[in-house]
Amino acid sequence: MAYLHVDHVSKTYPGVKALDDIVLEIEMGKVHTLAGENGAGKSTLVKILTGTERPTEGRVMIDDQDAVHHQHLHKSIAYVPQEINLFGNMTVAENLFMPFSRSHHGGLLFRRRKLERAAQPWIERFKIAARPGDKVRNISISDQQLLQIARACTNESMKILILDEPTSSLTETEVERVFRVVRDVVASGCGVVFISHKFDEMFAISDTISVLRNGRLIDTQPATMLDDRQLISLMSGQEIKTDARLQPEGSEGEVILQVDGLSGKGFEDVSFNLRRGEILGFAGLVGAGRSEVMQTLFGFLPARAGSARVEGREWRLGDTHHAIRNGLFYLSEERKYHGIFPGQSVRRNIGMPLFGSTARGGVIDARRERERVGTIVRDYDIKTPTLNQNITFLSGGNQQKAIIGRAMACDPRVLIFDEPTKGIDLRTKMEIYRLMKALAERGVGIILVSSEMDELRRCANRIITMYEGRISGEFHIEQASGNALVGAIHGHGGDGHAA
Amino acid sequence: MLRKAMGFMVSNPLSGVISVLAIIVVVASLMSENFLNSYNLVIIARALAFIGIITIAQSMLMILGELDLSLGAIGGFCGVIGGILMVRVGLDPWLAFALCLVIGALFGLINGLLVTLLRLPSLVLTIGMAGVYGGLNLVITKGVAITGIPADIGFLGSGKWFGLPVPFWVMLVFLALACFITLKTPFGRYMYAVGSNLPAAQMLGIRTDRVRIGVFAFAGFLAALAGMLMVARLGSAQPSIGDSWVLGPIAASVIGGVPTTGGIGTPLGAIFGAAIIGVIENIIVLLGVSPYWQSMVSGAIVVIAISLDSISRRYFRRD
Amino acid sequence: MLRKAMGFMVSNPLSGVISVLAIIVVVASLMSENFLNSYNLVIIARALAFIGIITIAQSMLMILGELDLSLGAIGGFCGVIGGILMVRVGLDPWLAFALCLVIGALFGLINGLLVTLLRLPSLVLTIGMAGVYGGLNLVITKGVAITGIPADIGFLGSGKWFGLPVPFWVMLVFLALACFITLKTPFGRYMYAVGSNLPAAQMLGIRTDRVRIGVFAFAGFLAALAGMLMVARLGSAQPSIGDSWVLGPIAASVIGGVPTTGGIGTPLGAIFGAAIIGVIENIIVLLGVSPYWQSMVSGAIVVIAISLDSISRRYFRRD
Amino acid sequence: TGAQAADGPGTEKADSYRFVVVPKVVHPWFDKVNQGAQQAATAIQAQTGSEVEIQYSAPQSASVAEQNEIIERAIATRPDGIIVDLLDPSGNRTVLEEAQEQGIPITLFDSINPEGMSLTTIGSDFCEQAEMAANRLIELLDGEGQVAIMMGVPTAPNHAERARCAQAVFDAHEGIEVVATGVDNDDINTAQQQASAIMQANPDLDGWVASDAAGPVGIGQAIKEADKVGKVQLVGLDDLNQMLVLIKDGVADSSSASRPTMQGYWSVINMWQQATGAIPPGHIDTGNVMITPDNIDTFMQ
Ligand SMILES: Nc1ncnc2c1ncn2[C@@H]1O[C@H](COP(=O)(O)OP(=O)(O)OP(=O)(O)O)[C@@H](O)[C@H]1O
Ligand SMILES: Nc1ncnc2c1ncn2[C@@H]1O[C@H](COP(=O)(O)OP(=O)(O)OP(=O)(O)O)[C@@H](O)[C@H]1O
Ligand SMILES: [Mg+2]
Ligand SMILES: [Mg+2]
Repeated sequence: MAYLHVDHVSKTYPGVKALDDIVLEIEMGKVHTLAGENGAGKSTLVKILTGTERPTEGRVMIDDQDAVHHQHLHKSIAYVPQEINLFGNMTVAENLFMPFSRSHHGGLLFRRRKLERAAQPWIERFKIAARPGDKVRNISISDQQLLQIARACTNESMKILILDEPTSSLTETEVERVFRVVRDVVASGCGVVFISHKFDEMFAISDTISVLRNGRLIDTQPATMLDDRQLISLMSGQEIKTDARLQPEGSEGEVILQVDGLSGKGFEDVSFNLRRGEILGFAGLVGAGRSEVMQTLFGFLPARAGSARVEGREWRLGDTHHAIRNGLFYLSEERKYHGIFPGQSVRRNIGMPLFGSTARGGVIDARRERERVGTIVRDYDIKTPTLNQNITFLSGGNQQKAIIGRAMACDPRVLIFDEPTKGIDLRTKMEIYRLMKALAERGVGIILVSSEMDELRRCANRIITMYEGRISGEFHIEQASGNALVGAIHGHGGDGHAA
Repeated sequence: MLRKAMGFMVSNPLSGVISVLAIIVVVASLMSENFLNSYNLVIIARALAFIGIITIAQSMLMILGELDLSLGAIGGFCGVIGGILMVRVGLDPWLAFALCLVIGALFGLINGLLVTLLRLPSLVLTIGMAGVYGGLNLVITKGVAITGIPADIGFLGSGKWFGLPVPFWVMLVFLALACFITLKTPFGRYMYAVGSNLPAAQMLGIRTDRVRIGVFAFAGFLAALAGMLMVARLGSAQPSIGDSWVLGPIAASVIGGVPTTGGIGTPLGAIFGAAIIGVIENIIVLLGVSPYWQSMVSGAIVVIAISLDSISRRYFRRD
Repeated sequence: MLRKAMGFMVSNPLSGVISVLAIIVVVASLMSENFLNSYNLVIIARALAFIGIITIAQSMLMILGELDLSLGAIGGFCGVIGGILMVRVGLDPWLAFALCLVIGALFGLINGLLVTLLRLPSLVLTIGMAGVYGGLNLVITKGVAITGIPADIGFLGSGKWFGLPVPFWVMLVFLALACFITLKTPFGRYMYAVGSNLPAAQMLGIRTDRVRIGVFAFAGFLAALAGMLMVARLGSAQPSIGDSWVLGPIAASVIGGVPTTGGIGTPLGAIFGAAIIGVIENIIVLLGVSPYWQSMVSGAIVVIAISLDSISRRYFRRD
Repeated sequence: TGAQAADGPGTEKADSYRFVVVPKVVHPWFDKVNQGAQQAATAIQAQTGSEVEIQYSAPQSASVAEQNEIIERAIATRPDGIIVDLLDPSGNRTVLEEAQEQGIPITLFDSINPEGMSLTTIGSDFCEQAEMAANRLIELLDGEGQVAIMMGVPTAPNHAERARCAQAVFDAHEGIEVVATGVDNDDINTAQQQASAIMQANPDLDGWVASDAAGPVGIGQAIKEADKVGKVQLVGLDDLNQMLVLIKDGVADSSSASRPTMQGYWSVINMWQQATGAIPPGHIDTGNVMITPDNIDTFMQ
């Protein structure tokens, strides 16, 4: 008997039918995966299950009772949201157990020591690289992600655990850690709802897979009955080729970016070259310092030492305006904090760096702006009812597409992608890969920072590995299949210098 | 049906504040036959002119997510400086006027530099700077007004043009300019970007410091303008000019749809907010409400106005 | 070496403000031999007591990311209500005192309810509510002080205990209570959670509304306490009590490490901030600084204090 | 001559009059002015049968701009006369001229005419009031000692004038030395803190005068708290009820008070006289009084 029952649920937002007559059963002791493209309605469904949103029509039955009338039932549903939602100024232990009454640390007094002692086993179980007393804003994003999952699991009345894209900022090792926990949870008799855009993960963990498309439930199948191709066509309604290698041709152009001995926050003595027309991959464990290198190069973080040259000319560090004006664009992995302008329309969000072509004599030409933004929205297939929609209400993946479209529209000469496909569905991923390839072949130098080995192997001409703030190896793509690359990422062996 | 109509209305972010203003005007004209009389409308327009200029300045800062509590002090201080330049130094009044606007912009610039370069919270910084500018004002004037402002510029304060006070026209011009800047120029878009997500704006290569400093300077300029117009109006440079320009414009901006958290709203909305407060203060006096009740009534109005706004937004979701 | 020592020092978030206070005290005692004299310290302690109680209240609200600009008005109004209850109604002074604290908490509660239920921005709401409470105060008193407060409670305002003024002890007790609440109870941790990330706190099932309403009510209680202590001290219920309790405590809190954006800092730090302002205002008068310079000097001090804090934090990163 | 007298100055009669009283700011002192105005209204009504309405309209803060707005709004209601205490003659001037253009008569109280205008002024001399207090203090100290002056709001002209006049009196006396000046911004609490610190810095201080009504109340509290009652003399200003209590308790010696009720009374009488067509006087002096323990009971309510 299903513990959780979604009974003809629909959800309408102004201008969007996010969910359309969904019927679904979540069973205990099983992992139920929700698959679907960006904006299919996965997060919306999950929010209705957790009670953060109310359905426009239909009901959610928990334990055979209508959850709208019995709000307390939602307590048995633990939830890890898609976006990181922690208290940056508070400690790991506090974040783990808040609210304290739920985790038996309530009472009159708040006992820091006791709480931190209680946090230790959780930290170990999830292998979070932090002490219980560390402030959350000082720990890495991946640790924050793990902490969120750990926090959900501390809910003792948990019957269902919902994970909305928990793995989007994790590397394979860390994903394995999450999976171990998921298996534990399932073994203890709870049900798990899992969302991801990565197929291997879905097949590795799921018992059942439900596919959503444009707010409608397309199919629910046991995982063993599906394969990649079927799943893709269910999700997108069309055939998509996924196995193509997408390295740009003609990556032997002249050096466009040369970095010498760059040092900054969290990394030391980083030197490398980027050629015109190539995609240079940066591999490493999360926290290896790749983002910091790129942000320093871009001018967002201060450099301590070192220099860079772009097209042979000395590069000014520490000035993002200069960087963008001179064709170096950086796309942050943190969409929420570094990407979108919440509360502003899609048009304003995308139009922000385009005034070079949409403003004349210091005045914005509304018509031209609408045209340009409209083109970008169409080209990147950004799902939004109108250009004036508040970007906050777009699904996570569509926000990401908007940001990528915006960057590409700026005609960069060097483009740094930091985890560009985080949270992006497969079809769009392929589009982004193809776009990267096309850009590179038009003579743009591209740096691709990614935690997905598959992505790097598929797209990059060359891969540089980083370990604890230093470059630990460099590989041509032909050599990148072996163990040496993985070794270099983990900081041992792999002195496979080839370039 | 009604719900739908209302829903449509509130889909324009300004319709809420405009309808509140309209209702208040109708009620006011029913309550006092003096209200719609042309002299009274001129009075309202004139009062709105001064507070309105400050409201424009404050709302632009609030779009950035900043506040400047020293705008009143800047206005008063610049007025006094202008008085000194005209009366004691004997400078040409027009030159002195222009010079004061530059000085005001400079004071605003100082606030902006401190906020951006030292990364100070503008609320507290400008509490301090209000003490500094207001204190310097006292030091220079010893609290005594500077009289004998040349009549040449009196026109700017007391004159009329097409039946409306000159300061009101000045306010309208700068309102138009502010709306143009915020809505039609890249700079304005950058303002919203900064107010909505500062790090993201930096990531797009927007010179966020310049944007913020620029708006602070413009706000200082506007404060000095209001101060100088008031000097022209009074015919004397009162050290206390601007003392009451601190909280009202902030409340007006919020009523008009510019939250203190930044990123949304327009100076136009803020001016409607200021008009609501202005009309209410006018009608209170016209009706002969006891002075003891006035502060309570205007406080309650602010509370009611923002509550209505919040409630209406909750029921007719406006995005 | 020095850098390291300094770095260590600033790793404790309070050491910055404590060192600034220490430096100021040392300089002050070198500049005036009267400064460290016991009577003067009593004066400072007494002044700090009243503004300190409000600072505790304001800093707790600021940890939540809220502000209450009506605390001064609540203090003044509750003082007047207390005076009326004692003098006109003839209630037992202690009972009246207690009743006023309850009324103050009620006013705070009203602010809290409006902020949370109607989702109003507290800055503007409380600008309005300051008008309401202050206005009611005027309506009731017509600006005339209520004299003849029974001498029984005079001790609370003017008495001493172990050489220090009673209000100062009261302030210390509530400071300890506030620190206990914020640092040692789950409720206090929820305060930081709310200030640090409100949506996240809501999602976790923390009753964020209750937390915020609770702190608003406590702040109202403290404001009433300060008001009643002032009534006890003056022996009369002055309607203008609290007028000068608005901006100082906010500045003090920021100086003491509680930003207006919420989520960090402690009431203890805020009290040190208030002490800095208090000592400076005292030494200015002791040194016979011209009255015209005083507002400029105290404004400049606020600016310098927050600038030093920001600079030191930039150089010795404190997390 | 009888017919001639009937058309002469002061013979017009109306059934009702409405006068607006605009003080500097909402403050108890002006309530007394209002009381006096109401008394005069009742008196006129009793004597002539004409209805007299007094409308009291006060700025919420002491700012010229705000006061101008209040006067403008008063003009908009077209009253039979406006009675004003000017915050700043030069700053108020434009509005007063506007009122005259609209044919609305004006009487000033507690303030002086703006340059070039000749409206009736009613009130007493601030300078005289401050001099009375200063002289009383000198008397108390037998012409010898250290004194301090508490300023009110530095931007308020009457406060500034009182401080100046008191200073001048002290300067004229050999034995008297002004050792400190405080500033209280018309706030009792600030006055108390300033007075405490000043007495601390000047342990030999012998006496105080103040230039606003809140000042002496705060100074009195500070004297009590410093245990210096009797050792430090205080001559207060005006007649706030706390001031009277201080005198009763012996903390303050006396207070130099203007007479607000009288000012209100004569302002209305003058306004009414003008409305009847009588020629207004240039100035009516309502005088100051010294409140001492001997006559205090007549001031207590
Ligand atoms: N608050 C909202 N207001 C308006 N539209 C919304 C809101 N929340 C979601 N939507 C819309 O509902 C649709 C479904 O969004 P949802 O976030 O559920 O997608 P998703 O399947 O989780 O996608 P992703 O994989 O990108 O996270 C999208 O078109 C989105 O724009
Ligand atoms: N204290 C912080 N404040 C703001 N941003 C931070 C902070 N710590 C980390 N970040 C940002 O979080 C992102 C991820 O950091 P994290 O430490 O997880 O990985 P990383 O150092 O970027 O390593 P890699 O990119 O190799 O995975 C980066 O964009 C980094 O700038
Ligand atoms: Mg989603
Ligand atoms: Mg990274």
